[in-house]
Amino acid sequence: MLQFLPYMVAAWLLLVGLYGIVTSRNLVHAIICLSVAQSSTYILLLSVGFERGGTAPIFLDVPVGTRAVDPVVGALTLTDVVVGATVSALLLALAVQAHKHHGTLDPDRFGKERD
Amino acid sequence: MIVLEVTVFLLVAAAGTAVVLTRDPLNQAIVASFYGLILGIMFFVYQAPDVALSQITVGAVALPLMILLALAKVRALEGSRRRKDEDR
Amino acid sequence: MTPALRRQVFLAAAAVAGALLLWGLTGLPDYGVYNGPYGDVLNRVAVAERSATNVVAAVTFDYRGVDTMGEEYILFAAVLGVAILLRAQRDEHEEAPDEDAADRHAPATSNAVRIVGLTLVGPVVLFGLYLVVHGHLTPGGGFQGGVVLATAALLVYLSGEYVTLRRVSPELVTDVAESVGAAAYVGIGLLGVAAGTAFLANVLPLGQPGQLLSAGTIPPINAAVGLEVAGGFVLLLSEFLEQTLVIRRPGEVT
Amino acid sequence: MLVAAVLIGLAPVVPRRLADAAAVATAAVVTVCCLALLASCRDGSVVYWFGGWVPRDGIALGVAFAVDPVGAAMATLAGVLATAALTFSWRIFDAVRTLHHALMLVFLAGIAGFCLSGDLFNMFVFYELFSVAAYALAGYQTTEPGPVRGALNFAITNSVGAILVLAGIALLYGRTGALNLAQLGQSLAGHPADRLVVVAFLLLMVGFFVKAAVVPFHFWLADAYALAPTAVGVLFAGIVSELGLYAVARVYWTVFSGPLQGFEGLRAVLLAGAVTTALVGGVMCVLQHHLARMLAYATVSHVGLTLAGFALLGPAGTGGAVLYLIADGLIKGALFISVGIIDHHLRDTDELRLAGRGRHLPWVAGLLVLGALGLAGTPPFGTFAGKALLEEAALEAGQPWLIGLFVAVAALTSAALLRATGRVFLGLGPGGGPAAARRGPVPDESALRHPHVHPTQVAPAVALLAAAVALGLWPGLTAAAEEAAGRFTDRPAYAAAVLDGAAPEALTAHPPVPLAAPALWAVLSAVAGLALALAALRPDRLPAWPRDRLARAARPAAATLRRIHSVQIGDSVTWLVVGMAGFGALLVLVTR
Repeated sequence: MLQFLPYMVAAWLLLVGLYGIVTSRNLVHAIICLSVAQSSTYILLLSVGFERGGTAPIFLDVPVGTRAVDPVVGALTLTDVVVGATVSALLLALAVQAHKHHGTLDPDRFGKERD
Repeated sequence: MIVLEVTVFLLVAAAGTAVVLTRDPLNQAIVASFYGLILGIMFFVYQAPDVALSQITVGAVALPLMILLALAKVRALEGSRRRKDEDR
Repeated sequence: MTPALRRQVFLAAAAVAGALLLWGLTGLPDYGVYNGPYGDVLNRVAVAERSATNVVAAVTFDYRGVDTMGEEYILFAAVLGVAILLRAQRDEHEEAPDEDAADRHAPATSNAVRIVGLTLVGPVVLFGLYLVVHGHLTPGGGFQGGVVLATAALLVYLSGEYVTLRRVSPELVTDVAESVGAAAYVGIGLLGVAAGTAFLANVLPLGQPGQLLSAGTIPPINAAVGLEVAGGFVLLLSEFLEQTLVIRRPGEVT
Repeated sequence: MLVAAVLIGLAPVVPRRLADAAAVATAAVVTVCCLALLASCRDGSVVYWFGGWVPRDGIALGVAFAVDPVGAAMATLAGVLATAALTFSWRIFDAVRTLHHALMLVFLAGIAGFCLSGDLFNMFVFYELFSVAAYALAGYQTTEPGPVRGALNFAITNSVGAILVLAGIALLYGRTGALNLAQLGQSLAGHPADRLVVVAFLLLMVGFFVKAAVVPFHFWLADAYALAPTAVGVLFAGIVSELGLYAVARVYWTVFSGPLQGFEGLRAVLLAGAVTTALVGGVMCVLQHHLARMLAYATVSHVGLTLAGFALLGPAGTGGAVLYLIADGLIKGALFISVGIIDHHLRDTDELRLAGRGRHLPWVAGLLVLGALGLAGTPPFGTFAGKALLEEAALEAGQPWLIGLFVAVAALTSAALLRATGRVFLGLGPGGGPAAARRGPVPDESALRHPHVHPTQVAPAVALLAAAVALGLWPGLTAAAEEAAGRFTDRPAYAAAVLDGAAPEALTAHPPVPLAAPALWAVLSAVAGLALALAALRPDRLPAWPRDRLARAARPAAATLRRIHSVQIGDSVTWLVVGMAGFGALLVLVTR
């Protein structure tokens, strides 16, 4: 079970995050849910690069050649974290704007322009 | 070690779910901060201290802070809107 | 769609999509088994080649340095975006009655909080700088250090010293810090071109692994990233902060 | 090559505090660099390893830009459109303009990097880069409520798409331990696709389909594109959706063409998506009265056409699709600028409210008519050459019915535009009266501040149309496109060029595509488009019985279609998941 658990957690977080966005009645809530969905990719990336018994890929106190986890997924996740945070910041700014125009954060109550 | 891993994984799944199910954004910001912290701890389990550090600084501090500020801003707007209505 | 219908459609579709996802995930090697060549090769060669004991940093800033350059520009774009969104809005608030007195409406802070906050600033700044400078040796680096530095600026604010903060980090300075950080990244990349090799090539002396002055261009790039990230995050936070301050009125609870 | 890479990096920083001229100049320089790249990669892919990390034993340690003519042409298109858009906005923006220009250049840099990159994760980074810039640009015009809502839907739906792309990357990395496209392809080739490969393909395709706005992943598009500022809309409609398709084709050919070889059903699934997209987009386009929204749905519809070309999964279809999307991007850019001019001078973009009010802007009418003809794919526009190649490919692949689809879609989108032009500039058609009154008051003409059209507004539109014509008149164009597509679709040669630095083999020369039949089809499309437009403008001239029957039958269908398309964020994410489930189920079926 353990060999599959992290993947299940990742899939779960992705779907739960999407569920939150779909059912959200508040934009800020939806944006936080998006960041939960995003966090599923952190877990997925780090899981595929994890090696049981490996140390962190930092060879300051341990000699080179010690079994270590994949440094590449670390770098990728690092980028991913930054991207997620910046997108959230931008979305929050948009949400503040939306509130200013519509007087509400509930996407269902935004006026709909028809044509 | 394995027990620790399983616990952390389950905790992350539960905390993530809790974040989604907390419908009030103000409370959610706090739950999200907690979730960010647990994710950070999980990354230590993954032997990825670099990622853990940035996750904790961003996920548990910077992002919730921005959420709170955005909410404060929205409330201020609501306040001024209400006042305008009263003035009329 | 009505919310109820939307929820039902979503749940049905998500069940299928989730099943597909899990089915595909079972095709991965078991958790804890790593068989890709990329990471192993790097773990073997990076310390010798780059004198950086933190291989993640070597990957981030050297082997896959372009990714990080792109990432810095994402931050740059997001800061520009938040600024463009919220500044346009600020213009509309010019009639706000209390624009002259951001300080008057800053929340009153108790002396205890103030002292604790301000005492913390020193160590936090130090910690941030440490993270930036030792990025190629130990966990941490420009990004983490940069965020910590930005937090220090925030501490100043939390201590009620918003005016001080404005004096210490006026928009222009952080703006410039951010741009200069981003440009410095490209500039360091150009060193490689100047030396006749490739863009982002590591052409500085590598030194001994484990030494502070080692790993060639990685520490300078780290510093550039730290500068950009700190500037960027201070800007992000202050754009939001300014919004709350300018329109907050006396007695209003936020 | 080097210069281009550096400029892409530097572009956003340089004009931070400078005026418009610097921004336009930077975009122009990037364009020229991309053109130079295009010229230099004609004899073989240009591969550039950042940091000098050439692969060792077939393992890529660093990140490479691998430039072939298709990628370079896409980047050039982006440069041209950005230059035109910045020229257009020269006199329009007052506040926050330096921020706007800087964001536009970051946007351009992201697109260029995305087109040139040869590394999957690096593509993701640039994808996020131009997306983030796009979200902000879509939403910042803060005087109207529309853009913010559109931008939010755009940003959230597309972020979900990006998450799926990243999940796909993680799956592939877990299997192969590689991120370089060539290395991924090499590592996966030789085995038929198993569940992991199928699901990774699903995730990546869905992620890119969201950006491309393939039905049913397109619900975010109309609001975001139509309500964005004009200069931004030019880039959105001209290239952003097409980038999604480019990514689909690039990733399919370099990574998945090995393991997915031999599954014939895949072509049918992709074609089904393409046909749905083309028709839904075309019909929605006709149903619009908001000019920019019309163009947004024309984009959806033409994305369907282009996808049909890629879906034939062969070099001829790919070449035709690339050629078509480039010419189409230029024309749509010109059209968006024309609509921007109308908006700027008449303060309105609603066809019915504008009826007859455009008489003093004959220039713009001319641009719109030419653009409509271009969209219909008439010669000498570049779209014609692209379509000729597409039709040839459809015949080769044994799918001659696709020609009918091409004609129908061209007729629909050009009809919508011609109808609007006739109404706005000639005052033709019913409307006016109560229908227009319901849409709100017509603003007082005397209150309009800009009576004259400035040359910096018209010139970019004219230049873009001229470029589309020049492209169509280029001798040997279709043969060159086919050759480029031949290289684009040759996975082993790509891998050899990237991983071993091998020179490409000599390519077989392609005979030029016969043009007689396509010309006939093109004329037919344009005539049908014109006839439809006239029918809409003068319904009283039609025989009464079939007209009323048809109108009665079509009304409920149109109403349903409109209702489905009136969406909020939760809806478009729900549709995304529905589409992912459906596409995934079909993929599983055809790969078993």
